Amino acid sequence: MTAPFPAPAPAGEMLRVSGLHAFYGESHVLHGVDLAVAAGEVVTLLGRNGSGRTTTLKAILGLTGRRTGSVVVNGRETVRMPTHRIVHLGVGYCPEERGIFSRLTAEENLTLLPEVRSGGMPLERIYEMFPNLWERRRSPGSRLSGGEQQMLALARILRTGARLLLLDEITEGLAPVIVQALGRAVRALKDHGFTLVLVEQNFRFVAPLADRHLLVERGRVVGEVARAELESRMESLQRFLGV
Amino acid sequence: AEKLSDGKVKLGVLTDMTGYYADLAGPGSVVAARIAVEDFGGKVLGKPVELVSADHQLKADVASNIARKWIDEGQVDAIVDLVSSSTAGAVMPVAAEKKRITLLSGPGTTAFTGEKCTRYNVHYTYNNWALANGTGREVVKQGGDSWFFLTADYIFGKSLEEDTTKVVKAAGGKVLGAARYPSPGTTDFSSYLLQAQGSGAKIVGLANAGADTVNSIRQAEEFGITPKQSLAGLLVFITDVHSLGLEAAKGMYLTTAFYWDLNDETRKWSRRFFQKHGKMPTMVQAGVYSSVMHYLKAVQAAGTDDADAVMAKMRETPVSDFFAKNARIGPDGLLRHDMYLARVKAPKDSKQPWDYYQIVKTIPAAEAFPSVEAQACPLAKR
Amino acid sequence: MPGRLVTWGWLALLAAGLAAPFVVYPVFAMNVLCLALFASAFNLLLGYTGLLSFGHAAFLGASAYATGWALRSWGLPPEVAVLLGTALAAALGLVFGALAIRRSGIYFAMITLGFAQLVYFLVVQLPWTGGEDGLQGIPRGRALGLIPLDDPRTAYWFVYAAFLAGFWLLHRAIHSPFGHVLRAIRENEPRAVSLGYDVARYKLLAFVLSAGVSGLAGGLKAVVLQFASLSDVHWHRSGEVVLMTLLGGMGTVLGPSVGALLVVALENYLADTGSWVTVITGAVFVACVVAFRRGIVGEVRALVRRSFTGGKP
Amino acid sequence: MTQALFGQLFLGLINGAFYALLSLGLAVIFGLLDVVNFAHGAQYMMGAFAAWMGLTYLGVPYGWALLLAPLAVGLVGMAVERTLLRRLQGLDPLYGLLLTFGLTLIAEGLFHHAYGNSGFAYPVPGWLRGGVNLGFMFLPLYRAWAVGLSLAVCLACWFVIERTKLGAYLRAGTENPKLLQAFGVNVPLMFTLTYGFGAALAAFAGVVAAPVYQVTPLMGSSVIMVVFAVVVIGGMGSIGGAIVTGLGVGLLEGLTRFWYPPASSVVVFVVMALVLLVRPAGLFGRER
Amino acid sequence: MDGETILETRELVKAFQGFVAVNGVSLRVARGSIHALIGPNGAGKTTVFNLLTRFLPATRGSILFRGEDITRARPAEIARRGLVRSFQVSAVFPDLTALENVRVALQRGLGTSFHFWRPERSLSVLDARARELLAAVGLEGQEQVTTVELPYGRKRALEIATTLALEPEVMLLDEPTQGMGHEDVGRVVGLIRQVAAGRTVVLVEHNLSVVRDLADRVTVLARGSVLAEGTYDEVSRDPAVLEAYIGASP
Ligand SMILES: Nc1ncnc2c1ncn2[C@@H]1O[C@H](COP(=O)(O)OP(=O)(O)OP(=O)(O)O)[C@@H](O)[C@H]1O
Ligand SMILES: Nc1ncnc2c1ncn2[C@@H]1O[C@H](COP(=O)(O)OP(=O)(O)OP(=O)(O)O)[C@@H](O)[C@H]1O
Ligand SMILES: [Mg+2]
Ligand SMILES: [Mg+2]
Repeated sequence: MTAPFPAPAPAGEMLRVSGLHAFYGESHVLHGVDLAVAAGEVVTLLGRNGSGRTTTLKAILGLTGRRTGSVVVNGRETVRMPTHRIVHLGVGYCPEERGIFSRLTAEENLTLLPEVRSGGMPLERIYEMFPNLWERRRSPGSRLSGGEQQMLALARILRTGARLLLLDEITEGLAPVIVQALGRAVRALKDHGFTLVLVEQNFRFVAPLADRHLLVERGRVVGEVARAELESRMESLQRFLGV
Repeated sequence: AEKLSDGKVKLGVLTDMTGYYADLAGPGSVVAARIAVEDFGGKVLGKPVELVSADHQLKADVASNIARKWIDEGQVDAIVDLVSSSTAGAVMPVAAEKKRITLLSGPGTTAFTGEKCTRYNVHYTYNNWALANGTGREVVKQGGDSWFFLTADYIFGKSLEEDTTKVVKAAGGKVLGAARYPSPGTTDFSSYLLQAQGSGAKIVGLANAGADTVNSIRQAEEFGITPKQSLAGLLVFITDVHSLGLEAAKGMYLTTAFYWDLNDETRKWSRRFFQKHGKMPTMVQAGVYSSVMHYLKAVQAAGTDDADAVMAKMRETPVSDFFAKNARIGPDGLLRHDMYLARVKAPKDSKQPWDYYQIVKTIPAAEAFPSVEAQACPLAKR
Repeated sequence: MPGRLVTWGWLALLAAGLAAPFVVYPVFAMNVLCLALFASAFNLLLGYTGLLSFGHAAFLGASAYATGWALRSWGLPPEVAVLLGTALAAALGLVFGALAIRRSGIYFAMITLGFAQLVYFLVVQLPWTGGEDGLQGIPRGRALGLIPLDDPRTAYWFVYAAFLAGFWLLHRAIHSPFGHVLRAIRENEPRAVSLGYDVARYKLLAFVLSAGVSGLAGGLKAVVLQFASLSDVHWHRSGEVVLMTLLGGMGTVLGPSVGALLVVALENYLADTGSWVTVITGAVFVACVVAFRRGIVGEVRALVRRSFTGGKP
Repeated sequence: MTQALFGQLFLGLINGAFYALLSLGLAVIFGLLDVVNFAHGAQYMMGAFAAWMGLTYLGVPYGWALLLAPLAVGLVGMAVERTLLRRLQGLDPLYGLLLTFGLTLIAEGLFHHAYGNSGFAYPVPGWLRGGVNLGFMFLPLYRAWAVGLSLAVCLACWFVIERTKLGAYLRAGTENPKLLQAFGVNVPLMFTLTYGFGAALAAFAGVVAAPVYQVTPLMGSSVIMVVFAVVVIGGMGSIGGAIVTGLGVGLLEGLTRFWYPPASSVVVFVVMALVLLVRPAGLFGRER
Repeated sequence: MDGETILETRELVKAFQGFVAVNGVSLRVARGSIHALIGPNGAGKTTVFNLLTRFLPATRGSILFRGEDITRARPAEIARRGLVRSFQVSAVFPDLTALENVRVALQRGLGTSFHFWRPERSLSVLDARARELLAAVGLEGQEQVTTVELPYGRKRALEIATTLALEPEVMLLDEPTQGMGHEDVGRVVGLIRQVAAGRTVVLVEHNLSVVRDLADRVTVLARGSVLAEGTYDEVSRDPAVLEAYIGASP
């Protein structure tokens, strides 16, 4: 039951995934994911735990064991590329478990990532945006609070100049105030023309931000809800999410 | 009517081809044996003489395995050289059990003609007793009356240390201690040299051979030991002096069975050897030649390669060639011949390449080697 | 696989073993048997417990020295001397095992290597081991106080009998209730723990068994070659046994013996070439690790299985 | 008495400097590639041989050898990583150990075949001949230089790894190579370079060691055993830990040589057993 | 709530190098109940399981099983006392057959596990019981299949059969339905309900319908602490839970 979705104009297309299968060792997790994201768009992947949203993001970057199908980033086919080359097409990834390097200080974490495109955010802007990080810049990554780690994970990909951001559960385990701050940050990114793919549990967080919601189940995209339809389809959406 | 078992005489040179003693024996020993076979005419009793060689890698077990294989499968009649006492000690009983002859040129352990003697063994070139008496006595006489040993920790080194200790004590000197290092395998002697230095002995006796000797002499110089204390190299070969250089080795006393520049005969043979091998022969290599020659003559004379008959003939006939004059093999298996006390020349006294030794004196056979009665060999008692 | 075929196969092997000294040089055949037993004992750990011990030469060598000493200095009959060596190796295994088991994987390998070096240096230093010279001139003695082992064939059958006993013990252990637990541990250690198995104690017993049988092999070797030497405790020997097991196929009953046969034959054949043995051994090692991890018997078994199950890997 | 003690301690320090340099390289490779590089000893030997061959055949002086020999061995290391080690990624790390063991045999055998076992003396360079009398011992200048140089390189490595951007990549890669690659770092290349660097470090130690010990095909395997014990004692926890443990073990050996020389070659393994009893993860190690 | 407490934790804390994964968790599991542990990823559920079975040592706090303190007991001993776990990623012995998998668990009861001299045959007395257990999870006919060859869902079933073989008093199941298809989920839910009769089950599960169907009681963990506890209906209405885990409806 693959739901059709309107194909945005290929000219402005940032990401197109078709027929993507992915495996972890012997377990087959993605069963043919199809999706497309236009430049400047904010799209979320919704689904229950274990439906394969994280895996979709990972598979786009080639981080799963094996993958087949097609992933076109910025007009380039990437299924055969090694991960680091894909990233250099302008992709930033904020992993689910944050991936802060604990043996590095906050600032080292921030400056670690190589620039993949010109036009990354300068360090000062980032510290302006996340003043907490400025205060803790000398602390080792492992000493940061969960919220600070989350900010750091987001902040460091802004420095790289990546225009397509894959963000996995960035509000996970964060206090509401910080979630609000993140909301503002994401909105700012959107205004700056970044393309975002968000994986979120926190529906309230993403609802006002996203242009489209893709529904993921058992390793497939099974439906789509545009922002305009949100009101009318809330009922079925909740059922889908098992709430 | 077979006079020769399996229709040929086969000799095996079992030596150290690549290790610490490769220079002083090794390929050079094989060359020497080959010249001997050629000189003999390549045939004995009308049958061909064959020569095989192998590398025992200084490992006793490897040596005994090769010997066993040679004897059981390869019909080898005599095994030659056997440099390094641990390999010789491993091969001798195997050979004796199967009635094959061993002709030791490389190893020095005195016990091979003492409590470890066998009926089928000839200890040909030198032994530790001769070295200890030659060098040890002379050094004490020159005033070196307190000793500390640097000893290669295996049968050869320990036996050399033991023999020299007796000589030093008998001559009125004293022994202050010994540092024994694992060999082969030690290349850094600094900590042992520091022990030697700490002992305050006048003489540091090097109970080792080959590359070990060269290294320890070099490092003694590096650590500033040599001008204050003197080294006594108990077993020094001409190849060692060659690689050390005269500057480092000058003035050292040593005892040797052979020097290429002794007389016309030795010079003639040595030049031939040099042409084939590119280095002057050591006493071990000269001994290999002489022992192979002596063996083949004995086979010829006995008219058979049967070990008992050949041994009897070898004992009966004196050795007389460029290597030894009128020397005899005792019932203990030891060939007693003259030895030479030599002193290493200073660079300015060296007139030509390989002109390294000045012969201080000739030690007559009876003085150079232990008497048959003094040997603990049961075969000698009867 | 048809059970009867397997039985006949075993019987044929048994007979071939019995007749071997008429065909090949008995000392060679005995050497193969000793190392085959050694590799099989090693395989109990690597193949069936998933532990890579990089210091197994310690057990082989220690027992060789002890056996040699008992034969030469105490004049014990060979079977008693060999059992003494075996017991010593097992005791050594208990001590080293108890310490090494505390770490796993790569650390376990390095620790066992470290202990083997300890044994090596002790053997080099101790006064009665003969240092570099090794323990030479060990008499073979009379088996059971009656049968002199001086004849190579008699000696061979003595070794063959001991080999069969050791091999049978290992085989039995692998297929015993204990062996089943070992395999479970190898395949999924946390799961075995969660099923209530005290994993460390099973590993330790396996280690002791393996060390003991390695000791048996070492003792026999001393009797065969009349010799105990530093090569038996050297780390090259520890590496060699890994190679034999890997080449023949780890985790297979016959693999280690096949590997031992090949390696000993190779070394024997190349003995006169000196250092080329080392180079070729190393190359075979690399090839096994990179391309050929199942080993000969493992590949054959996979082939047979594939043809029996009809193409399913 | 104390003279001899200081003397032996100083010699211990020299050995310790080499242990530190070697265990450092081992730790760097292990940290990033998860490979226990058994070939480290062989690479050390190859470094010494490269220097000796350079001098003998081409007249390359010591100073240049310090630079060129590590470079050459490093390149060989990179080729090995590219062609062989890479195929073992994702397998049990034991296979890495076995592979490098096989490579060690090949290297040792080849050098043994070509050059025999007795080894060669590498002459001390002219400007480092002689020595100073320290009162308790006569210290050859070269040995003092060897200690100083090794420690300097150790500290430089420590600094690079702990304090620079390059080191940050390394530390990050040690923690999570996959993720680092997801940030656009060419991790496979980093693996190759790191292995090459580790090999070069070993070769560097070999060049420094050449005039101290003999240049022999087996010089690596004797030292690598001790270095493994050092690693078990130290626990591969940290770069600093590797350096400190290496030096410590060297000193300990020196001390033993003073009190009871025959025990000096076993003491490190005894200490290893004791440390395992008390701290299975090693002094600086973390439980994994 | 009926039944006395069989398993209890008091102020359990686990810190990993400065990062506190479990922070003062006090749980009480009633005998004979099915108790679910839910919460966002990284909340510390698996870590709690690891602490309960001492795969990890607790930093602080204590664990009581049947009133006895087992905080310091060894993992294997805990299993022998009857507190047995399954794993989040499938935990089978891949190269053994299905039958052998179950037999490994049964074998401990024979007390011959150290007997390396006994033949394999001595284990065949267990085959009947092993077959029974396999049949109970729907694996009849697959006894001789090597486990690697089983599909994922079947492996989970096998794992449950193996766990059952130990006759545990308390079973800890970590995401038993993870990676299963619909029909498998249904089957496992049935199976859990069936085996829960007469014993206690603690369950970590993300599939809320499974939790709703099975759990008598639910504890919600978030960021290492207990956020809420109660029946499914109670917690699923708790605003804090909606916020932290279920994701509140607007
Ligand atoms: N490393 C892995 N090995 C094996 N299976 C995995 C692995 N990671 C994830 N899975 C499985 O893949 C499926 C999809 O997981 P994924 O993490 O993509 O889900 P998700 O939608 O992001 O859910 P959530 O993040 O809420 O858990 C799940 O069944 C999960 O168990
Ligand atoms: N060995 C460890 N070292 C450091 N941190 C750890 C370790 N094990 C777990 N953690 C951290 O502890 C936290 C809790 O992990 P845990 O596995 O218990 O989560 P969980 O609730 O089971 O999550 P999930 O639903 O994803 O399985 C996570 O942030 C994890 O990264
Ligand atoms: Mg996810
Ligand atoms: Mg979990």
